[in-house]
Amino acid sequence: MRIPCPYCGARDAHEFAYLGDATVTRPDPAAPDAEDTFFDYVYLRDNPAGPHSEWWYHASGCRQWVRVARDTRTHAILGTELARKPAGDAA
Amino acid sequence: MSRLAKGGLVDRARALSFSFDGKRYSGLAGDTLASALLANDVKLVGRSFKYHRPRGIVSAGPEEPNALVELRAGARREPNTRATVVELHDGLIAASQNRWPSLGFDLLSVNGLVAPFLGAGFYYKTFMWPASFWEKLYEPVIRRAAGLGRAADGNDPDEYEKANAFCDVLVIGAGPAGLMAAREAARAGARVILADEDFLPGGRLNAESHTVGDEAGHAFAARLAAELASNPKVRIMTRTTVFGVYDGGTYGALERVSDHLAEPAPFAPRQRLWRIVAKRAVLAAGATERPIVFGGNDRPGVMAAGAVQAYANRFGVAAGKNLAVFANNDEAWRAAFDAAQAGIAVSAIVDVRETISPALTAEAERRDIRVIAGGQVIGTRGKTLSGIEVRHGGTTEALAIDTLAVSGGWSPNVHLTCHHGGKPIWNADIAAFVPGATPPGLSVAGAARGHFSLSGALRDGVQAGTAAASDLGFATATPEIPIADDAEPAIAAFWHVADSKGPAFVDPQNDVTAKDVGIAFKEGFRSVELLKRYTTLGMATDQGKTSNVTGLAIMAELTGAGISETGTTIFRPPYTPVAIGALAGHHRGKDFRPTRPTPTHEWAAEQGAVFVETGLWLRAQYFPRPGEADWLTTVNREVSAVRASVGLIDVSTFGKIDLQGPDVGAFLDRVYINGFSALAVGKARYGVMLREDGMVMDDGTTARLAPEHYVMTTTTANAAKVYQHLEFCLQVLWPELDVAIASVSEQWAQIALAGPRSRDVLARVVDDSVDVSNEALPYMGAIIGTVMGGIPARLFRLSFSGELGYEIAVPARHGETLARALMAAGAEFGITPYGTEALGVMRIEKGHVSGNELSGQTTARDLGLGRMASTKKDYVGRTMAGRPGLTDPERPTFVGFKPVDGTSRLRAGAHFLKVGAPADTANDEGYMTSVCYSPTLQHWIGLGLLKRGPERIGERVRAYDPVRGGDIEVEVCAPGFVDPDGEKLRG
Amino acid sequence: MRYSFLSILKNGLTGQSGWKPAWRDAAPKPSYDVIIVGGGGHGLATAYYLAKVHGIRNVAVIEKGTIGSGNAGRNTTIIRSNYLLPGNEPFYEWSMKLWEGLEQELNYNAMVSQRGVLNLYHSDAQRDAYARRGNAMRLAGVDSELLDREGVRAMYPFLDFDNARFPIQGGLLQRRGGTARHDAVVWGYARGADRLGVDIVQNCEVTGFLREGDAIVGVETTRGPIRAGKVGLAVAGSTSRVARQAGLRLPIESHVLQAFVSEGLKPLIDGVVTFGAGHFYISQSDKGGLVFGGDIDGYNSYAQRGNLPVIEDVCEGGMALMPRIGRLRLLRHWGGIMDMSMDGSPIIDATPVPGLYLNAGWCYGGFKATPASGWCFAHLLAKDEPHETAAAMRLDRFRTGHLIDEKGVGAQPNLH
Amino acid sequence: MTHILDTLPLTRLPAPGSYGRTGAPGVTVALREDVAAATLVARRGAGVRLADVVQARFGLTLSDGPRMAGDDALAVLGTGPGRWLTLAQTRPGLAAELASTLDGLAAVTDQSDANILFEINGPRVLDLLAKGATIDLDPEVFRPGDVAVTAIAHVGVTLWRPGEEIAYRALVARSFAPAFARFLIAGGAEYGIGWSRRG
Repeated sequence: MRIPCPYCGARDAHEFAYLGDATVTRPDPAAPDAEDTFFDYVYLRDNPAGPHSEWWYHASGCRQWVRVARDTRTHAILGTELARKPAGDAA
Repeated sequence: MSRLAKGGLVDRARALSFSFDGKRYSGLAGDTLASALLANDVKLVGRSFKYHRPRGIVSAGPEEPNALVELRAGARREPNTRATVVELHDGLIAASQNRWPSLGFDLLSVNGLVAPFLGAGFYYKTFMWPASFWEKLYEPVIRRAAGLGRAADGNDPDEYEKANAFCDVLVIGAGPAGLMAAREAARAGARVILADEDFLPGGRLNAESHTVGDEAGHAFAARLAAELASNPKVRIMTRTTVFGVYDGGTYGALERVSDHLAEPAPFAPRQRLWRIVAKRAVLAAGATERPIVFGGNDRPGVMAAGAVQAYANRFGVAAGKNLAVFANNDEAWRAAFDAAQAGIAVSAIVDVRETISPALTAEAERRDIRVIAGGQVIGTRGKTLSGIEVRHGGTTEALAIDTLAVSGGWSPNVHLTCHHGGKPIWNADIAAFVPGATPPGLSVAGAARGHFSLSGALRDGVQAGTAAASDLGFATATPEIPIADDAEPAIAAFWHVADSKGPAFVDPQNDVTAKDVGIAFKEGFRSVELLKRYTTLGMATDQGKTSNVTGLAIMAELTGAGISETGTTIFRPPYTPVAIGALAGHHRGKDFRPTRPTPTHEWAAEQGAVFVETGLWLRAQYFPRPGEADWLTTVNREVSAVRASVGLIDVSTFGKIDLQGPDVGAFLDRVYINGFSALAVGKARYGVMLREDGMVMDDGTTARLAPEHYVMTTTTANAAKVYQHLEFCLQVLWPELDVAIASVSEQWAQIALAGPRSRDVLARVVDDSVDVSNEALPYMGAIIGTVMGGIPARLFRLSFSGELGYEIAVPARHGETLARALMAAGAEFGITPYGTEALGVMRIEKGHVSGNELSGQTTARDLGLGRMASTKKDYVGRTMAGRPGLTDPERPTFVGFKPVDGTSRLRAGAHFLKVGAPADTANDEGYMTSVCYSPTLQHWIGLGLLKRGPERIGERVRAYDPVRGGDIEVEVCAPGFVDPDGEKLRG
Repeated sequence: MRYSFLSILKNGLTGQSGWKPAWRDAAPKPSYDVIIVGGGGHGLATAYYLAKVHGIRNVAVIEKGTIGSGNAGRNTTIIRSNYLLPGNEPFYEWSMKLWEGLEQELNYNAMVSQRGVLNLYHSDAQRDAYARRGNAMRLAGVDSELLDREGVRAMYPFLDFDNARFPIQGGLLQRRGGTARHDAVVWGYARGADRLGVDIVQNCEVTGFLREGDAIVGVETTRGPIRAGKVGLAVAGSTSRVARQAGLRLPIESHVLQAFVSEGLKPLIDGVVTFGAGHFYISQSDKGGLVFGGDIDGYNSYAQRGNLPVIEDVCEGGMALMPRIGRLRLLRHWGGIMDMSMDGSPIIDATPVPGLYLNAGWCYGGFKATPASGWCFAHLLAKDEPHETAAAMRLDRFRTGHLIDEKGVGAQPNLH
Repeated sequence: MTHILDTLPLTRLPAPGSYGRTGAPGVTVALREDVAAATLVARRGAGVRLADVVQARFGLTLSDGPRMAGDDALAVLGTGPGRWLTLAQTRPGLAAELASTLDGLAAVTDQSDANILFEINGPRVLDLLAKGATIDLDPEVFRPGDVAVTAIAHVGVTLWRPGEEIAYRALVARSFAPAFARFLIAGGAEYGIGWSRRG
């Protein structure tokens, strides 16, 4: 599998470490229902058969977390983007 | 000798000597082992898997089911090697396999006598009584009888390597379609790789007798290959099998670099695994000839028609002296004509079809070959073939022949198209499965797509090559399509001579007969997948290349469903078997994984260190001295020396992460359970970080070197994991934080100095400007300075041992110098290098948690670190750590242990039981995580996790260790055995 | 028909003409007491034990393809009960006990072969971890032995003891572990269930659930609606897909695990050996093929195939452990879709949806669990309470924190 | 036959000399340990100003991709978004100089001891690198000035092509350097390797 790293270009997947579902967002720890929302965040997954948004870390490359859209039925990569915009883009 | 007087693409000037089953023979350069054996009239070459029936050479390619040999000998022995693809070399040694005592007389062929009872699935129905007999009696017998060849006798002496290639267009197969595809893509300017499993490009052009334009087929192939070879953008890879299609246009290929030699040349690998990344690929892998199933069809001498043709045309070998053909298609007639042309007597062409092209019958007549239209072979005879029985027109007739060339038609080599789950589609017109959905970027051309004629293959190859190139944006010219002298061959689907004599083999290697397919049908194993699994059809080393379609066609006849509806099993990679060594490359032995030496490795080696693998690192484990009886003596000495005076150890393997920016403090507050934003500059603090699920991930000290500059240490094991976690937090969770991190693990060598005299030693290596007094560098202090005359250093007053201690970091190239300087400075104090064992002893004596406790199954509370957790802030893992299962007071919690009798040895991994309670899971109260012999206390001590441990100080529990015969009583105690109040640290 | 020496003899003499279908290819009835979704080993075993142990025979097993075409036919056939944690160990030991009597129970030779499972260790810490596990096994009444280096050498002298990057120090041996013929387990349970009246309905895919209020009262299928008192899911690999139709979101990800088989060989490796310094384990089938595997590929997948890096990683491990296999050839590799749960352990539990029961999350260890999984799921379905050996395998344990995390890697399925 | 790997050290860099096939070496490798290095990470929102200052003070253009600028005297390599590696052969105080110049614009971390630099040349250099690098190094694809942070034979490598010549530099973490050397020699033995150390 070749993942087009937004910074490095196409690289074999073995250069990356996989984390998983990128659709979940760390909830507000101060919210009253934090235990429920954290449970969802940490444990529950849509696990779709089809397009999946997921985190890959380019461990052997630019060390960026990359959000990869990938079809779990075919392994086709549908798109990639960096988790964080480069610092050069003035905030 | 059956070598023809002339012809063939062999080098008649280069004779090669080889042996088979100990007997010496001679072949020619350009031979395969199979062609050389046939040239020497060796027809019996192997025994079948189950019934040990005698078998001969069937094919001339990778589909060979029968002619499997053990190639080479000793540590280089390669079992199950197909003689049909082994390139002959001088001195080649081969032996038949799966026979005892000899190939000609195999005692296990008695299995054949009981064959009527050993039908498909019989194993599942018997050998069950009594139950205990399976492992003891039945299974060993089955295991010995099964299998084929024997593994090598020793470790593989040859090397393998891996390599990567990139191209625009990968063409798989250098037959007519492949050569044309490669030519067109290359002419358009694409980077092309043309790979072929054979050592000679050309494919069937070399085996048949067609002309292209006015050129002989093989000459045309050679000319085209030469043209391609001269193009710098083309790489021709012969002896290279593309075996698998993986994701992203990655193809696995095996190059047999040295298999055509007795042994690899110096510095050359035996084989090379290629990962080829191609934007487009053209599969031009040709087709494989199928048999027709009839009684006695496994007798040596029954061959594929195309193979007989290949042996005659390419190798100049007569597969027999007297030939008949049994076929259902036109192609086989050409094989018969080529054989006749080569001088082999052709007795008859038996074709199941009543109606045959007049052109063919005329040609047969011209060559004086008898034609039996509408005929079927119903039996064979001879140990090696001596005759066949033919049924035609209501009569049967015996023909005395020694070779029967069989053709049931051709199956496109669709294998690679299936590797992404594509299902082949039945094409009734050509009686073959053709590619269905193909992997992205892969197209198919030529016979692999069902275009069996040479003209069709050439045209298809041109089109595929052009399309691939233009798809990638290369400008393509109007292609020129060479003209060949043939048309698409006709075929009438025919699989199985239903009422023939004797066992009729569908899968000859696994001894699956037509009758076995019938049993599967009767018992309900009717889907192709169940048929395969129940009968083992197609699961032999040939992966069913010749048998799958025939088997499922017979099943389709039984069920009455069409072949199309029955479908086929899909082929899985690899296309042909691949040596495991090739997939490993150099990564075996010491090179399985990189070895990371510490900055002081050479120094430690000089000191006589014994090293231990710590992840990829090699660390000094202990430093034995002459006369020391065992490792424990050494470790005791090292510990005592540190506690009495001073010692040093390289701790460079800890992960070290530089953190800079205005938000570092806030960031660390979120990743550690305790606070860091308020840490004073020049101070260090111990921190614990959790995973988001609330379990402890790692611990270590982090120092604040400047207001916006911290340096974190991690455990050796978790260095990469923590760095990745921090990047996740910064890039994904809190991208707004202005924090830059950089690993400095390799930049800094770090040496720990421990013991009451450590300050004295340190004072002698720091430069004058650096004050290391208790006031200037107090416990948990961190300062920047220079050592050894201007070498920059970071000095931390930390202690893992419980003694007065420091860690000194210097740029890594100076690490060894620092070790030597410390040794010199500490000489008068008897400074002692110590290793990871002594380090471990001292941390257990001190009651620190370490890797054994940070198991990923423990919470901060479990480890007695719960009070460190801030209640005033959020941090990773805080919310989930509050779940009832993680805060249950019954959870095993960190405490110390000592043997009640004061002498017994403790063992990590022992479980704790209440004294007097039965030894069962219900009474399991925790386990010992770490133990050591404490030279300070003069007895064994341990750390562990015990239910409600801290409430049970002074209580006795059983430390139960049945796997090592241990069962002793231990006393629960506080985890700090030495200097529990930390006075030494602060002194 | 019963299999015996006599039946084989008779059929041998009559040209194998007397065999009957091993199970009926049933058409679905309108309604059942229990529907099991999934005709793999677990589903078939569940149906068998429902009928055999609990007398519930009005049962259908519904399979979208042919039985045994999922992970039951795509594993490396290992059976063992060498688990660490009390939430797992009694369950797997119960499974082992069922394996030990399975063939006589089913009158089907599944080639259960207890030739030993040996897990190698290469460091003191690993030894201690195996000691902890071996002792936990003993506490649960399970056999375990901690071997030293020489003990390992005596069993497998050809491992790399002399030039290894990570020298072998010893191993944890469970002699009762071994292998079983995976397809035969499926067929044996199918035949057994069929003989007790269970309908095995193939080529019947569940497309939805029939509901009455909150409760599930049956399934919609490609062969029409089928009503049921209870519906049990045993569709590991597809659990999330099927459960979503019932509105459930689960602590499960689907991952691909590759498996490998070599060409057939004369006996080389007697039992199961697991490398402790890399991802590699191996055994040899009765047909002679080396059956081996390693780590999961590590990314969500439903594709039933993996990629080269893991193939290479596995073979590197193989060559590091036993360098004489270099010239042996990989014959086939394939991928199965694993239900990777968030703590690496399975779930056998009722769901929050009345009428719907879950058997899932088997990670890469489902094969060995087949008998106990069926037994315990049948128990749950029949009695609406967990079997004692599966009581910890609850669905709500992730919320409460009563995790069963053997490896200690937390909520990251690809690391389990 | 003893393989060449069995003759190489595991924990040290190999001694200078010739390895593998005799005759003119197909690949030459020169090791340098005298190169100052520092990582440069732009502060949030300071990327543009950082580029301006680097341009003004050092005459180098910070690339926003995996490209290098400069030469042996001072080079800056893009290794990640907002992240560069600076290398200098004759500036032992590189990190300090950068830190003071770029204060507030970038985090500077001295890495002068973290890595070993391998200069890899010779007619078979691409054949050798192809045995480890899973990136396309075709000279028309991997152009002069291109940089790749990648992994070769389980070793992390920063690889770049300094100029038109088909020649490469590889920066490897100090503790992994012996393993990388083993990769180079094992793979290059069939071409003959000339091995030297500089600096």
